[in-house]
Amino acid sequence: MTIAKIEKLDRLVEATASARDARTGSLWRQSIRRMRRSPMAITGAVIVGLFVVVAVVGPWVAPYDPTAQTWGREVFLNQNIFPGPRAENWFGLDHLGRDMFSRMIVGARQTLLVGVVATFIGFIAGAFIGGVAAAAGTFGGRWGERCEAVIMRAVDVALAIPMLLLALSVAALLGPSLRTVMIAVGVAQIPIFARLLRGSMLAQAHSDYVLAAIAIGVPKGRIVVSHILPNSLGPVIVQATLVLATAIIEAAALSYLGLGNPDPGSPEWGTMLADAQRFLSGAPQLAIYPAVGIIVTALGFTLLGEAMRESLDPRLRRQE
Amino acid sequence: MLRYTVKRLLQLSVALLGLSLLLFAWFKALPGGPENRLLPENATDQQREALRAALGLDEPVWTQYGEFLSRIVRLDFGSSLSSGRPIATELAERLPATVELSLAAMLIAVGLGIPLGYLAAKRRGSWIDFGTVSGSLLGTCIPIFFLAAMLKVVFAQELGWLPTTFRLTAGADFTEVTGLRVFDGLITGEFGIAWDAVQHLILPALALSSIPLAVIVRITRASVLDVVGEDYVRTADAKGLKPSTVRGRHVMRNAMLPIATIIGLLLGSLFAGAVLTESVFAFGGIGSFVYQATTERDYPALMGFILVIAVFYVVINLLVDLSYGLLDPRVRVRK
Amino acid sequence: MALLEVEDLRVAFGASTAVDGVSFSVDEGKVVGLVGESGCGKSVTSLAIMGLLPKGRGRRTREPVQAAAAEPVDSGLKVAASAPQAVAASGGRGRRGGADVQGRAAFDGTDLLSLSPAAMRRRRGKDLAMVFQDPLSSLNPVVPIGRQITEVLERHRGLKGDKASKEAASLLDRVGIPDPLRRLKEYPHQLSGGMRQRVLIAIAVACAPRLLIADEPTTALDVTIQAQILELLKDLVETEGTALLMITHDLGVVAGICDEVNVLYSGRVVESAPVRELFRKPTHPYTVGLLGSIPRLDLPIHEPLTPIRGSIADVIRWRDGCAFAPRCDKVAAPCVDGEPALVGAVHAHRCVMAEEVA
Amino acid sequence: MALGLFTACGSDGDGGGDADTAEDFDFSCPERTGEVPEADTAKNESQPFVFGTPGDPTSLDPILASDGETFRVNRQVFDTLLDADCTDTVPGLAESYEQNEEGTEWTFHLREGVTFHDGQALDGAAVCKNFDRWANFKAGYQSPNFTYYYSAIFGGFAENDPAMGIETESIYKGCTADGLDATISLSKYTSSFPGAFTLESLSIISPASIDAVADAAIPTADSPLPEYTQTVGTLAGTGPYKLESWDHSSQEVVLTRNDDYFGEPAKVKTVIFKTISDETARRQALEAGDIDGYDLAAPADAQALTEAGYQVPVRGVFNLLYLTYTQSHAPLEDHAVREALSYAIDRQRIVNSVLPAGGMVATQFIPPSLDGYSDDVVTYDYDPEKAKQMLADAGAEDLTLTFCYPTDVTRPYMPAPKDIFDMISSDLQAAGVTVEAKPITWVDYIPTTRSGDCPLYLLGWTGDFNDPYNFLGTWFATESTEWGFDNPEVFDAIAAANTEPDQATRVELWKTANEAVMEELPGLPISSSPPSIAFAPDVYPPDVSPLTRENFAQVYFTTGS
Repeated sequence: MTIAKIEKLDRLVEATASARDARTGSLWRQSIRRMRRSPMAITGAVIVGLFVVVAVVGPWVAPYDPTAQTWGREVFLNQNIFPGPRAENWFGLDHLGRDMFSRMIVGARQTLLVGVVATFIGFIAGAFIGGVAAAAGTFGGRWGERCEAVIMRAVDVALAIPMLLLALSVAALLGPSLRTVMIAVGVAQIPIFARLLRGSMLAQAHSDYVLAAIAIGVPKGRIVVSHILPNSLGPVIVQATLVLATAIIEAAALSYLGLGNPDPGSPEWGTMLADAQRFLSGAPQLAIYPAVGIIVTALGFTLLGEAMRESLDPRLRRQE
Repeated sequence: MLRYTVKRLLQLSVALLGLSLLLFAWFKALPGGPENRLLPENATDQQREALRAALGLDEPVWTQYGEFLSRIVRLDFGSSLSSGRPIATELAERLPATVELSLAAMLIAVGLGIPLGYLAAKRRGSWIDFGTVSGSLLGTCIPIFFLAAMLKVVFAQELGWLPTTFRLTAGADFTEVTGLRVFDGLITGEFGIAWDAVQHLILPALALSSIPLAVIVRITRASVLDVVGEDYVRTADAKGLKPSTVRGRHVMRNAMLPIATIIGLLLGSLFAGAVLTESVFAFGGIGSFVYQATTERDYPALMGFILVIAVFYVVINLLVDLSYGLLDPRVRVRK
Repeated sequence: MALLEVEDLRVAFGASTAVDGVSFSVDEGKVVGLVGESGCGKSVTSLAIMGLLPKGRGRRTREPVQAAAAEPVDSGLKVAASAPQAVAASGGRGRRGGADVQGRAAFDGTDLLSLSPAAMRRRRGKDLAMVFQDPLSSLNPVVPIGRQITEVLERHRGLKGDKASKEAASLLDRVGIPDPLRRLKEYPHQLSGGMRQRVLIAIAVACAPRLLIADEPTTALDVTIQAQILELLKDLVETEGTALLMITHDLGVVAGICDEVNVLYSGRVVESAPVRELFRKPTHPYTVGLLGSIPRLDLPIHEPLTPIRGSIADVIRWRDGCAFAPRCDKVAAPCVDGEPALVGAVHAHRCVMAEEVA
Repeated sequence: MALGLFTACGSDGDGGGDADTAEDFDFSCPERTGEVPEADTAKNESQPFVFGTPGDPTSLDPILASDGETFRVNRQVFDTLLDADCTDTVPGLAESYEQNEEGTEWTFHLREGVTFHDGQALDGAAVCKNFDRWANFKAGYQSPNFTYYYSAIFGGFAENDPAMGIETESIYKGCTADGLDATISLSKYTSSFPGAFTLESLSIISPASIDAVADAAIPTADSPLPEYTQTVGTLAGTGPYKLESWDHSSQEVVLTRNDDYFGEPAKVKTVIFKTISDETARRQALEAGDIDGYDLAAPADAQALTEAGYQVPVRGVFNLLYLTYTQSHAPLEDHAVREALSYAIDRQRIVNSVLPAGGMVATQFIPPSLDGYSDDVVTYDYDPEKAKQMLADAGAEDLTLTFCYPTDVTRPYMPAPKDIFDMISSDLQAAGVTVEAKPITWVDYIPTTRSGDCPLYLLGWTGDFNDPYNFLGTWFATESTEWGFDNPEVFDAIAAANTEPDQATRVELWKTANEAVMEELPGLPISSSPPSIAFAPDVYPPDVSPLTRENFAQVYFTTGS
C-alpha cells in the first residue's frame, strides 16, 4: 500500500545492512570512531548526556519540592502576576506558586521516562511483529508468506494514520495519565519499527551467509535468532534514537490536546508546556523553559540518531 | 499500468475494511457514551438512559457494526456530537481550507527546502551546510503548536505585520468557486480578496511547513549528494555542459525521485500538523474541526476524520507510486 | 610537437598522493596506453587532464605520501584504505575528496591545468572527450539518450532541434547502432551494455575531438562485445585522425590497439615504450609480472601462471625506494635505497636492477 | 387570579439599581456607570461588528438547541414571551402576564404591532401554534439531544415515542388564543414557571415558518438536524436582527438589522459571529483588531486586556462550583469530617488567584443573584488549625481520599479544573489528608461521579433562568448515589418550595431549603464566577448579563478612538 514509504525504509535498511556485510564485528567500532569526529554526534551526545544526568540526579538536587505550592499566595493567574526569576526561585514560580526550577529538573526525569518507555514499547512490539512477519515470510512456506502479507497489510493501514491521531485514539481509550501517554506514543511507533525490522531482516535473509547457513543445514529457528536478528538490529537501533526525540515531542502535542499527564505529582515538560500556553502573553517564561527543554533534548537525540545513521550508511560514508 | 492500479485499489479496499473494523472496535471500547457528551451535567439519569436507547447503543454489537459499515459505504459518517450536522458535510465544507493551507505549506517547504538542500549538498561541510542541516533538524524538534503560537505572538501580535486569525478578514465579500480563497480571488479578478487570503495564509503555512521543510531539506541534501557522485554527472561534466544544465537536467532530475516520494508522503502528515496549526490560527479547516472534536471528545467526528485521512493518505500513496512511473522511466517499463 | 604533453603531474587527496609525478605524451593520431592495476593512479591521471577532479584547498601537510595506503587492510573496510580511488570513482565531490593537482598538461600548447573552469568547460567535449568505464551508470537513467547526445551538439556546435536530432542519429549510425531514429527516444536501461557503450562513444566523438580519453571502455562488457568496441574505437581513430589515450589494466587491449604504452605503478610511470618493444622486452619486474599473469595459449598447458605476490596496498614510499619492492621477486638492497629514476628514452624504465631482470 | 408582577424580586426593568439584599454590591448586575459615548454613525452603518465566539451555533431553530453559542445567535433574531433583565423576569413579547393560584394557567398579554421578519403579525394564535408544535413533536424530535429543554420543562410530549425513551408524562395541557392573549394550561405547577418562558429554546417563530418546516423530519436520535436549521431564510423571528447568512466553512454567522423591530432598533447594521475555538487565539484576534469583542476570556487575559485599554465588563454570577463529599464512602458519612474538610479549604485563594474578576466564594448551593438565597446559612470559613483539630477529634488523622476532577473541559463555573483541583488538594494535604488524584475525561466523568465512585469530586452548574430548583432540585430532591445521603428534612424542604405557586412564599421556602442543605453539608460550595466577555476600546458594549443574554442591538462603535 505504501510502497514508496516502504521503499524508502528498505533503502535505509539495505544501506545499513550492506555496511554490515562488509565486516560485522568491527562495524560498530568503526562507526563509533567515525562519530567521534562528527560535530553533530558530539553535540548530540553532550546534550543527551547532560539530560540523562539531570534526569537521574534531578530529584535529589532540586532545591524544593516541585509539587508544593509554597508560594501559592504570591501568584495571581487571573491578574497576570507570576513572580519571575529571583534569588530563591531561579526560574520564578509557576501558576500555582511552585518553584519552576525544581519542576524543570525533576520534570526531566518524567520526560526521559516518557520518551524511553514509549520508545521501548514501540520497539519491542514493533520488533516482535516485524520479526514474526519476516521469519514467517522467509521460512514459513506458503502459509507463512500469507501470514506475513496479512501482518504487513495491517501495519500499512496503521502507517496510514498520522502518528498523532493514532496516539490520540489510544489516549482516548485509556483515559489521561502518564502511563497513557507512554503507551499512546509507543503504540504509534509500532508500525515504523515493525516495517523497519522486517525490511532489515529480509535483506539479511537473502544475504550470502544466510544462504550458506541454510545450505549447511543450520536449523531455521537458529538462523533467525542467532544470525538474521542480531545483524538486522542496526537500523532499528538508529530509529530508536530518533523515535526518542519524536516521542518527547508527541507527548507534548498530546498534552496540548488535553490528553497528557494530568497528575500534578509528577511534573513533565510536555504537560508544563501545554499548561503554560494559557499564559503565553502574560508569563511567556512558563512556556519557554519547558519548550527550550523539549527542543534541546529532542535535538540532542535527533543529532545523535542522524550521526549514527550517517556513520552506518556506506553511501554517505564513502564521500568522507 | 491499469492492472496494477486496479490491484492496488483492491488491496486498498481490503485494508480500509480492516481499518473500519478497527475503528469501530475502538469506538465501542471508549469509556463513557456519547450521551454524556450530548447532555448538560444536570440532565437526569433517566434522560441519559433515554438517549442511549434512542441512539441504538443498546443493540447487539454486530448489528451496530453492520449499520456502521453500511453508512460508511454511503459516505455517511454519522453526525457530529458537537454540531449535530453530518460529519461528511462538515469535512467536505472544511476541506478547501485545509487543502489551501497544506498546499501553501508544501509550496514553502518545496520552494525553500529544495534549494536549501541543494546548497547544503553543494557546500558539504561548509557553515551553510552545517547551518541548514542543524536548522532543519531543529525544525523537526519544535513542537508545532508552540512554533505556531510563537510565530503568531511575534509577527501578528507584537509586530502587527500579519493577521492573527481566520482565512479572510471577517465579513469580506467574496465569490466562492473552489473554496481555495487565493485561487478564487485570482480567477474571479477579486485581487484584493486574493491578497487578503495570502496574508492570512502566511503564518499558519509557515508553522505547518516546518516539519516538511526540514524533511525536504535533508532528503534533498542526501539525494543530491547521492546523485552528484553518480557517473552520469561526471559524464555530463565531461561533455563540458554549462553548470546550470548539469544541475537541472542531470543532478536534479534524478535527485527529484526520492524527493517526490517524500513530498507525497508528507502531504498525509500535513493533515495531522494542521490539527495543531489551524486551531492556533482559527483557520477553520478540517484541522480546526478535528481539534474541536478532540477537545470535546466528539468521537464520531474523529472516526470520520481518521477514515477520510486514511483514504486520502492511501490515495496519495497510490498517486506517488504512479507518478514515480512518470518520473522514472525505469519503473515505467517494469510495470 | 605532441598533442598532449603531460609533465610531472601530481595529484593528492589530502594527505595521500594518487599520482606522483607522471609524465608522458600523446602525439596526434596516435594511440597511447596507460596500464596498471586498480589504484595505480591511471584513472585519476585521466580525470586530472579532463579537469574533472574536484578542487582541493591546496596542500596543507606534507604527510608521508602513502599514509592512507600504509594503513593495515584488515582495519575494516577496504574503501577507507584506498580513499583516492573511491573518491575518483564517485566523481570525487566529497568534502575531503578535494584534489590537489600540480604539474602541467599541455594540450596543443595550452596548459589545461591552469585554465579557468569556464574555459575548460568550453574545451571539454569539444577538443577533448572521454569515454567511461561503466556505460550503464555513466548515462543519465531518466533522460532519453537522444537528448544526452544532442545536448553536447547544442553546447559545442550550436545545433538545435531537428538538426541536432538528425546529427545525433547519424552519430548513432556511425557507432553502429541500428535503427538510430527509434533509439534516440529510448532510455539507457532499454539498451544492451554494448549499445550503451556505443552511445557513450557517440557522445564523445560528437564534436570530433582531437583527443579522446577512454577509461577502461571495455572492462564492463562481454568479451565478444569488447572486441567490437575496440574495433569501433580503432576505426574512429583511424578515419578521423583522433589521438586516443587508452586507460586499461588489460594488456590484451593494449596489444590490440596501442602504439605506445606507459605502465603505471603506485602513481608513477615505471616503464614506457612502444607497444611492440614492451611486449618483446619488458624491463621493469612489474611489467614482467603483469605479462606473466596473463594466461597464454602458446604456452604448455601445465605451465603455471605466475601471479604477482601481495596487493597494491603493500607499498613503500617512492622516496624511500621502489614502491614495487615489497612484491618484487628480484628485490635487492639497492631497490630500497632511495628514489629510483626513470632511465632510457624510447624505452624507459624505473628499475635499478634492470640489468639483472633482463 | 394573582396579578403577574415583574417587580417580584425587588427591581424593575430599569437596569437593576436597588438590590433587595442588604449588601452594598449587587452580585448579579453591577450598575453601569460612566458617560454614554457618542456613536460613530458612519462606521455603524458601514462596518460590521465582529464578535468572536468559542464555538459554532448548532441550530437556527431555537427549540432544537440547548447550548449557549446557539442561544447567543438566536437571542438576537428571536424573542421569548418573557425576557430576563439581569436575573429578573421582565416583559418580552408579552407586555404582562397572569397566573392562576395553582400556577397551572398562564395568560400572556402580547405587545401590539409586533411583526415577524416575514411580515406576519404576532398574535395569540401564533404563540399557541408554537407551543402546539413543540408538544406534538414526533420521533427524533423528542430525543433529549435535540429538545433537552422542552422535555426538561414540560416532562414529555403529547405522545411520547417509546424509541426515544421518555416515560414521564407531559404537563402541557394546551394553549388557547384570544386576539393578543394566549393562555397556556398545565396539568401541574413546577417552579420552572414563569422563568422557563424566558428560555431561548422557547422562542416564538412565525406561523408561516412553522408551516414551512412541518415536513422536516428527524427520524432517529442520531439523525442530523434538518437542513432548515442550518441555512438562513426559513425561520422568521421578531428580534432586532435578521439572519443574513451562515457560512459553515468560514464559521461565520452574519446578522443584519431588522428595521421594523418593535423595540429600540439596533445601532450597528451588521453583526458577525465568528468562531475562534482557542481562547488565546480569541484574545490575540481582538488585540490585532480582527474582531471587536469576544466571549469567554481567560481570567488572566481579562486582566491584561483591561490594562491595555480594552473593555471587560464584569457579568453577574449565575453559576456554582462545588466539591462533593460522597457519603457512601465511610469517613465522609461523619458530619464532623465533612466539616473539618470544609474548614481546611482556602476558597478565597481560588477566587483571588484563578477565577475571573467578579468571582466570589460561595456559601450555599445557589448563586446570590437567585431568589431564595439565604444570608443565614452556616458558613465554613478557612481555618486549617481547626480542621486539623476536628479531624483528630473525629479520629480521622490519616484519612486517605480519592479526589476526582475532569481533565479535558473548562466549564463556565470552572475555568481551570486542574488548577482548582491542585489548590484544593494542596490544602487538604496541609490538613493531613492524603489525596489520591483521579483525573477522568469529561464523557466518563458524569457517569463515574453519578455512580458514587468518587469520594471527592468537583462539579457545578450554570443556571438557565431564575429558579433555585434548577440548582437545588436536581441535586437534593431525593436520595442519590452521587451524593450518597438520605436526609428527609432536606428533601422535604425542597419539595415544599418547588410546588409553591406563590412567589413570595416560595422565596422564603427556598431560603429554608438552603439553610437545611448547608446544615447537612453534602458538599462544599466553592465559588460562583462569571465568564468574562471583552470588547475593543472603540465599542460601546451591551449590558452584560449573568445569564449571558447580551443583546447586541445595544452595541455600537464610538467616535472615541
